[in-house]
Amino acid sequence: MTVLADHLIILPIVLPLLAGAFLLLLDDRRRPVKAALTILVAIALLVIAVTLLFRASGSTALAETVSYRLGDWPAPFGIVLVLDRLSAVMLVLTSILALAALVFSLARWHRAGPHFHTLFLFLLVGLNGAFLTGDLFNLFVFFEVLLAASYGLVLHGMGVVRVKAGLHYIVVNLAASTLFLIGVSLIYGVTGTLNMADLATRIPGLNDTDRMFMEAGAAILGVAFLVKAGMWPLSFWLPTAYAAASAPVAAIFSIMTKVGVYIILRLSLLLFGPGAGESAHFGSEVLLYGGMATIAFGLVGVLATQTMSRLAGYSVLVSSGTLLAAIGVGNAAATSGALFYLVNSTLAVAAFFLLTELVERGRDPGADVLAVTMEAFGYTDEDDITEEVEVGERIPTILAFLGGSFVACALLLAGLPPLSGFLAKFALMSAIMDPAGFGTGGPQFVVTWVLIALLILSGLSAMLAMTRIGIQTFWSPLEIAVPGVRGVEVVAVSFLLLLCVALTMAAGPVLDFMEDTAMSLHAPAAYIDSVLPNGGASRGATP
Amino acid sequence: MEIIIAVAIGVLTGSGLWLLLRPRTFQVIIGLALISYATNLFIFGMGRLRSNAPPILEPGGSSDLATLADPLPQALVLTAIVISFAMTALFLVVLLASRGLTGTDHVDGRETDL
Amino acid sequence: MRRILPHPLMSLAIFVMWLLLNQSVSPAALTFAAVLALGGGWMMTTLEQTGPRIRRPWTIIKLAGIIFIDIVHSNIAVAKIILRPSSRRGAPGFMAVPLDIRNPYGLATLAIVITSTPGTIWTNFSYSSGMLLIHVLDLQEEQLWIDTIKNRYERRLMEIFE
Amino acid sequence: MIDIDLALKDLPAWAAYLTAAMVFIGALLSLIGAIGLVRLKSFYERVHAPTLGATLGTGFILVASMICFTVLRGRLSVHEILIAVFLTITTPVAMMLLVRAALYRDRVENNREVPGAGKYKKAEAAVRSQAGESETADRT
Amino acid sequence: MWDEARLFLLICLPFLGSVVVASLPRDARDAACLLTGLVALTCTLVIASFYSTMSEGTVVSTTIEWLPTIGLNFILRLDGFAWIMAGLVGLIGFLVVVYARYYMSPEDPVPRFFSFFLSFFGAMLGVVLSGNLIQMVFFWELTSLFSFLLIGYWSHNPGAREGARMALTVTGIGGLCLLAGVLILGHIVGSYDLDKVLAAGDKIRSDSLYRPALVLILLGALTKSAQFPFHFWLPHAMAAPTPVSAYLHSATMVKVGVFLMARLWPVLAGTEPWFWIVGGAGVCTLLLGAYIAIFQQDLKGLLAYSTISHLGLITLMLGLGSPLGVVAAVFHLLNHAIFKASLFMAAGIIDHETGSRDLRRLSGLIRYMPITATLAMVAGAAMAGVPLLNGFLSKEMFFAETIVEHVDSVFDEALPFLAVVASMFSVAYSLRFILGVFFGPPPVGLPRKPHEPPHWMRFPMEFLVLLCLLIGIFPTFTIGPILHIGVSAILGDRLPYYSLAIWHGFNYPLLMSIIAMIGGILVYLLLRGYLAQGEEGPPLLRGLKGQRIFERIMVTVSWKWARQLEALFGTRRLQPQLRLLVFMALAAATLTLYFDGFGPLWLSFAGLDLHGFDTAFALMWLVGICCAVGAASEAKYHRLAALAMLGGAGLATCITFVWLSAPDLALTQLLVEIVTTVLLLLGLRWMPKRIKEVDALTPVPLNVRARRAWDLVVAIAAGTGIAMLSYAVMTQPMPDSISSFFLERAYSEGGGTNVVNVILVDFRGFDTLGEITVLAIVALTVFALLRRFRPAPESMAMPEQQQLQIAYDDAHPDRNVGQTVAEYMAIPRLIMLWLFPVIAVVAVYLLMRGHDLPGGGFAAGVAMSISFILQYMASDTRWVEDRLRILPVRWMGIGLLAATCTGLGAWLFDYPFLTSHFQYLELPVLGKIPMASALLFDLGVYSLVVGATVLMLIAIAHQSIRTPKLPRKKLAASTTGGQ
Amino acid sequence: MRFLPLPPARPLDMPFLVLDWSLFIAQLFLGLAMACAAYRLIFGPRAQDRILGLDTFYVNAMLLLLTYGIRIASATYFEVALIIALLGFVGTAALSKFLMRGEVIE
Ligand code: NA
Ligand code: NA
Repeated sequence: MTVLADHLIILPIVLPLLAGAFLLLLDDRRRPVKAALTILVAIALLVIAVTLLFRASGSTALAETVSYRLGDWPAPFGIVLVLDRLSAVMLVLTSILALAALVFSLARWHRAGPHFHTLFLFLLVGLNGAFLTGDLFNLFVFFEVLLAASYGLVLHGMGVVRVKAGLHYIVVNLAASTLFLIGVSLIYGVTGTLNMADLATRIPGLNDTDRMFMEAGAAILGVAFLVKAGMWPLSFWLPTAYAAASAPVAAIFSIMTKVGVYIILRLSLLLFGPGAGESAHFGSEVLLYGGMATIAFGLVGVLATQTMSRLAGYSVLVSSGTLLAAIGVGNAAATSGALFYLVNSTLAVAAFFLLTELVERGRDPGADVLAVTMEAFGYTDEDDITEEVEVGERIPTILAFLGGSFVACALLLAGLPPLSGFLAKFALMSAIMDPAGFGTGGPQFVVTWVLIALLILSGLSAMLAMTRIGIQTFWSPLEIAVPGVRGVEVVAVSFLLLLCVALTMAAGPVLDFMEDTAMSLHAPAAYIDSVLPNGGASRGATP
Repeated sequence: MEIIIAVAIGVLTGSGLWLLLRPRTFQVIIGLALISYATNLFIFGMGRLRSNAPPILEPGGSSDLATLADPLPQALVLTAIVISFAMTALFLVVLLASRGLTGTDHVDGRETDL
Repeated sequence: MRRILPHPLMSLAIFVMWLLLNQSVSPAALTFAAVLALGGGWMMTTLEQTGPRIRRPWTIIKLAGIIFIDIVHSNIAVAKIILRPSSRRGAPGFMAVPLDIRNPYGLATLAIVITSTPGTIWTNFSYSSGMLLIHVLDLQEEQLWIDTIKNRYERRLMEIFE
Repeated sequence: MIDIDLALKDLPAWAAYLTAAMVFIGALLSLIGAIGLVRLKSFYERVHAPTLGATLGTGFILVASMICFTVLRGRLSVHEILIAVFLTITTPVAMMLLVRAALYRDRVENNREVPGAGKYKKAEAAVRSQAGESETADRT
Repeated sequence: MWDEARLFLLICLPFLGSVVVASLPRDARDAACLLTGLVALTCTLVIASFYSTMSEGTVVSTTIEWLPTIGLNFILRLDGFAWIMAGLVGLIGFLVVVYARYYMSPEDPVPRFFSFFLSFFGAMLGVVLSGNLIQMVFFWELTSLFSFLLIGYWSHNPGAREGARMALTVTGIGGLCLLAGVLILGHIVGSYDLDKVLAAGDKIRSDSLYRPALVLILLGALTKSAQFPFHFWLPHAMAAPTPVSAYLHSATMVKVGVFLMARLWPVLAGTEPWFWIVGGAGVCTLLLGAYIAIFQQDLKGLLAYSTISHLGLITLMLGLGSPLGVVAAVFHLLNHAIFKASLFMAAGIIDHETGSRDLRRLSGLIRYMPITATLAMVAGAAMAGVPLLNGFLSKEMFFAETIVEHVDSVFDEALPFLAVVASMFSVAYSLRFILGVFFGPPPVGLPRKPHEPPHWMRFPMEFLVLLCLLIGIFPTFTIGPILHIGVSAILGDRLPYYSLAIWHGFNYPLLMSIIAMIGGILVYLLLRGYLAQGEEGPPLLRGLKGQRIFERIMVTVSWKWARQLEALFGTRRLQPQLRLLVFMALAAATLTLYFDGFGPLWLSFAGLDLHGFDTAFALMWLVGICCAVGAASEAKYHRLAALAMLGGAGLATCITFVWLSAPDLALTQLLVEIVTTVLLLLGLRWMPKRIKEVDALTPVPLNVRARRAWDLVVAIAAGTGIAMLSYAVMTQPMPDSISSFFLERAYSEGGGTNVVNVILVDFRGFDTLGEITVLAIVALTVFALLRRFRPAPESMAMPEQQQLQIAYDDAHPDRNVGQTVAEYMAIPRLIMLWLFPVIAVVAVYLLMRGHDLPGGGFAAGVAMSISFILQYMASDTRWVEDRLRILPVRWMGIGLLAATCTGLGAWLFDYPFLTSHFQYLELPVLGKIPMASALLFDLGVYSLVVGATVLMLIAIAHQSIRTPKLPRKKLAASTTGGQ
Repeated sequence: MRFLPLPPARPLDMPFLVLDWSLFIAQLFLGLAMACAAYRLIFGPRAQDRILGLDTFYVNAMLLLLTYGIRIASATYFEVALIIALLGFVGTAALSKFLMRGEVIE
């Protein structure tokens, strides 16, 4: 048992990998077995992730970074996995979404094509690997794992829309992967290492020439990450691809942009923190302004959208933009707010994607367009308001559930009370306004307020769009078809929404945790020490 | 030697990018392949160029970075080759599916541009 | 014997090939070569291929010598034509050669020989009519070519394979 | 002038001259073959040219390699034979497939230089009428 | 402790109640009502129980830590002002519940109604009791949300939907502005704690951010209180069930705005911006609301505009900035709630019992419902400001305040006159309400025969009218102490002297009242004829429909503009996206280099060193480059040519790897090259024909040419850029690399001499594991995609060549169908068959030696898969699959399991995942055999690569036999399988 | 491109020099041969010419590798040359079959 405890950190990668490989040996007709096994693995992953979270958040804030040396080779030569608070949070989030999406898929989606379970498990391999790895090239590999699985999953179920969207998604991400490779190799070419922590120790000592090329590499790498994170103007593929994906896939995709955000957060603080010498704060302005542009574009898209699924896609952009901007702000308070926001928005968007499928199941396709045209021409038939007519029709329980969930999602996405969306946004805004972050005068001042205005406007746009679509869907007599909803689907959506409720209730401790996380991210010495106990042993190859 | 490889990388990238920006899926796939050659050469070049020094150890021979080529970029390129092969296959099939379903080989699934 | 070594020729080829590849005749290499040789024969069996029966090894060696000489001659001839096109006496063209040989391995060998010889190339062979179509770079007299092919190659190949 | 490995200095003079000569001849033959590829007029002529490189050209260079390495290493280096064998077996396959395909294309395109040009005309008409039939069948 | 518990009860009880009520069955009308009533009553009593505490002037508060790190604690804070507001919310809430019990139809889902109602009730209490500004905003938005649900309760009615949406939109936007304002306030003060904020008035007013904070907060308050120009949403909210209107528009929702202004009055008021914004909005609303109210034909519409007007009055009082104004405002706030609630209830009863709310149809109802009529008349009189009723007292106070000078301006001078005019209007619409509905001839054509409502439906009204009277007649005993508690909580030591007496002697306010009274009657008499014509809407402003303007603006901004912006700043097309991506990458690298000075980049070119320049190598790359450019130019029309040239460029790359000491790479590159060619060719069969002559007929438009030129420029720039970059880095000295470790340890600890392979299977085996997973995923995806592949119609048919050849064979009696292909393939096929084991052996060779010499699992796997593919090429698919059962997915699963389990094996020895082990095995005859776990890992790689590659290629190949081939049946005797 | 450092004073060694020159010229020839092959590959005119060009390109590339192997006195080139010899035809065969049958695998 102690052995297992030591190796627990690798299980989030190895377990789904083994399970996925094993499923390949089973015939596709034994889908129930596959489904059961996959769900079991998802549950196990959740348990493991939570355990790891507890381990990472031990009593001392900084000492609990755990590193795992693959193949028993010392860092920075071998590949290391690093578990800290941030990666633990991401693991937990991933397994939550995975569980919800998988349970949801039991209703019908897992039958929509071959090898769904394997692809899904491999996606988890990629996600967990990307969150855990401490090596830049290994990160590339896990990115490719998760992207490849996502290509498969985005196309799961086929159809014209999926294939068209999938084609764009694939091409854009292939191009981005190329940039990733160029960036990583350029960095290796001038620093001689791939280990992130080792890189952090080497950067301050680089000469001007090497620094120049290292930064160029980081810039190219940054573009690749920003494509995945969905920063404007690199994000036009995103709403289309996410909207086209089947519901459970889109739900788990809501963490995919967060991988980009995660790695930007990780690397910008590890490599370009205040200790990075001349490279300190490299690119933070790009993140700030790019994030703001992304919020602006996302909110415009939310308003302009005609379908719920596209709306959800644009919400992803808004949340990405918000996170990028918060990282660009660059203080620990903003980071902790951003982390809280990250958890909240990921859960909310995932729930919304699942819900979208349930709601749109019962609608006629033109209804969304109608929502706007009705608004445009308004109603003058107030004479109709007579007592006789004003008797509520019987709303079946399903519709009540869908309506309630819709309202919850709307509140979460718009950042309105009483759910955690409001708290997340508030935490973020109060951190951004904190004088310690931005100072009070000069252009920074304007930026602060523009950012806050954007955050508020994005909430507003979500509110307007959700009201528009919600009224059309749930209140309009045109929409009488009540969709058939399976129990597992209800369970999945409720699970995610209840977690948001729990997040609201336990906002205090969660935010405290995030604050500790942010502090440790802003002071990466502990991370580096954990990976390189001998303090950058790479100087001399002989340990 | 470096200048030859640099020019090769440049031309492969340029040709690949030109194709990547074209509207036909087949052009795009050829473009991606060319870009992947360029990328592989680029990664490879980051370990510096060296002739007649493959990182294969010989008994009693040296095992020093000063006399042998850098093995790490080679390993990275190997991974990159595999992945780009896989992606080429995937993209090919997706473009076939797209062509089958939309009736066109335009990247947008409809004829919007020449 | 047939069951263990369904394709002795193939197995032999693989055995030699393995030793050549590894440039070694160590016990380990020999053992492994033997294992692979058996495996190779088995692989051929899955493809339901009947192997050739080869007779007259002396003819084989003689044929090989003839082919080698022909190839050298042809190399020189074709090189001349390339460097001085005016030296060419005939014109390029297709011609048909009636063949008697029907053994697939014999035909395959003939195809390789004809194609490997510069100046001639195997184009098509029809089993039903027994006519071989070849293209010749320097076609002067068709009968000369027919005689060459039939007498120098086909006859010997039929001896070996049929 | 190029840099060549200093280990080749250990080669005895005869081996060095032999290697040099064989490499030179092999390369020259290949070049002649390749020139033929450019110079000769029609495809069916051109297709003969590269055979020079694939047969004797390769042969010379392989023998050069065998001599060089056998002498240099002091033990028999014959694995080059495999290259020769493989090349001899595989190149004709490719050429046969290619020439026959070219012949078919020329016949279909009614290219007068090839025998049987235009013999697919009847077949073409048959295919066209069949396609027309199936189209009308689809419509009804 | 007891105080705190009671405060918690106040907040929790409504929400708990709401949940309980929501879970009742839909027809549990009485239970829902009873429960709701009990909750409301309990809350009211709890509030009342604070009377003594409040009258002492104490502030009761309690804090729960929620998000202490960011200054958001849950603070419940009850002071005098909050107390009277809470009392109002509770009391009128209770009365409305009683009323609603009789009002709501049994067919409605009543529990849902009461559930929303209780939530709204709780949210209201939350706003009032908030001791933290963010918390207040939190509840504020909740009131918007629940009012939305209440207004839209009859959601099948389009008016209700639109009304609800408008209310939510306007108040929601306001709420977000408020949030921003509060954030600024908190930023200035350093805390969101209400006590701290209230104590920091001077600091706030002198801060440079005061104005933006003020504007934002007022936007919140004015939208919520339906103040001009945001008043338009309120009349549309009348689509709600009448109890909702009675509650929302008398005591709660709209009062929240003025509550907030009063709450923050000590810190925000008293400045010019405050005066102008609040006063201006107030006076405009006061006049406009009253004016429009006169001309309403809908009973509830009249009351709605009257509400707007009265709220304008309160706002104006607050805006004036004097303490006495605050007193008047709070006093009127209470009075208005009382009479307006009863009037709404009256309207609801009339509507309920007659079936109409149209003033044009209603008439002479006093005959049928005398008690209701009397009650309504008293309430109406209170609204008009008739003496001895509560409305009169606050209006007097208002008049008194208008004649005091505040800010020296024309506006201030005109204020008394405006006040009188507004009062006249108020009298006029009150008269219209009473005279129009209850007097005159008996009504004709009403949907129902009017009669008195059930007694308990009337009871709330009776209670409220009684309050009107009591306050109006005995102000000092009834409302006096309460008002005192409220205003002293706001004003503290700035509390002015005021008197609640009915009679203050003959003074200006009295004169103004008399003028207003007489003027109002005159206005009514003058307009009676006009009103009888029954035209909807007020003269002059009829065309101006706030709702229409709002909708147009909303649609324009939130839809049209948004779509235009989305189209302008985004695209759904791929090429622009890729252009952007390339451009961004180029810009990112260039700018970084630019900011770092570019210097070293130039330096590296200054020392351009041609030593070691290899002519043959350069020549080879010249060819490679030509191939690349050729592929780029031919890829559109000559795909096969492009493919061949791509192969040329690939071969150049491959040779480069050999040349530059990377034999493993060269091997892999070459093998992959071959497979890729076959793969793309397999795909080519399904691509559309693209013929230059047909395609390029039309002249290329100028914009397309421009785009191509731009693409060319970008491509060349990026190419040049990366060439320079790579040259510069390659000529830099090598940094101290981690690679030396690998070279040193590969043999001693990794057990292999091929360092690249040792890195792949050992040092960085984890990468390889991921990489083969990618391959597996892609193969599965390809397989999944192709399972449902549908070719385009024109590709469905057999390729033209095959059709022709079959037709040719068919047309010649001496030929069998399929003979052409049989002859074509006969000899190549035989050779390819024989190559099958040969290639397999080469694959084994590559696999076995990989650890020490170039080779390895990947190269071996690809080679092996080529041997399979060659069989498919040689014979046809069916023939091969009849003989070779390749189960690629099985190969993949086993390979992946083998690789992973090899890694897991290390656990048995308590080493981390993928720790390798190797040793020499002494065997009798064979001697020392190296046994490395890495070989096992490589075997897994091999198995997976074979499976994945074969799966992909075969899945594509299978499409050909899946599609219906018309003449396939003729091929029954096809001889591809042998001669 | 860094070769083993040359000894400062290089004795005039005739066989070595001849070998050196011969390898240089041979590689140049092969490079030119590749250029010729590439000419057909790029300019066709017909598909069969391009395929023929590609095949020739492959063979010449293999020869270039063989000469390179002699030049560096190392056998690391061998596997690549072997694979070209064994599998280089697969591409040509596939392309040819595509021309003939419109399909590589039937
Ligand atoms: Na020939
Ligand atoms: Na009337």
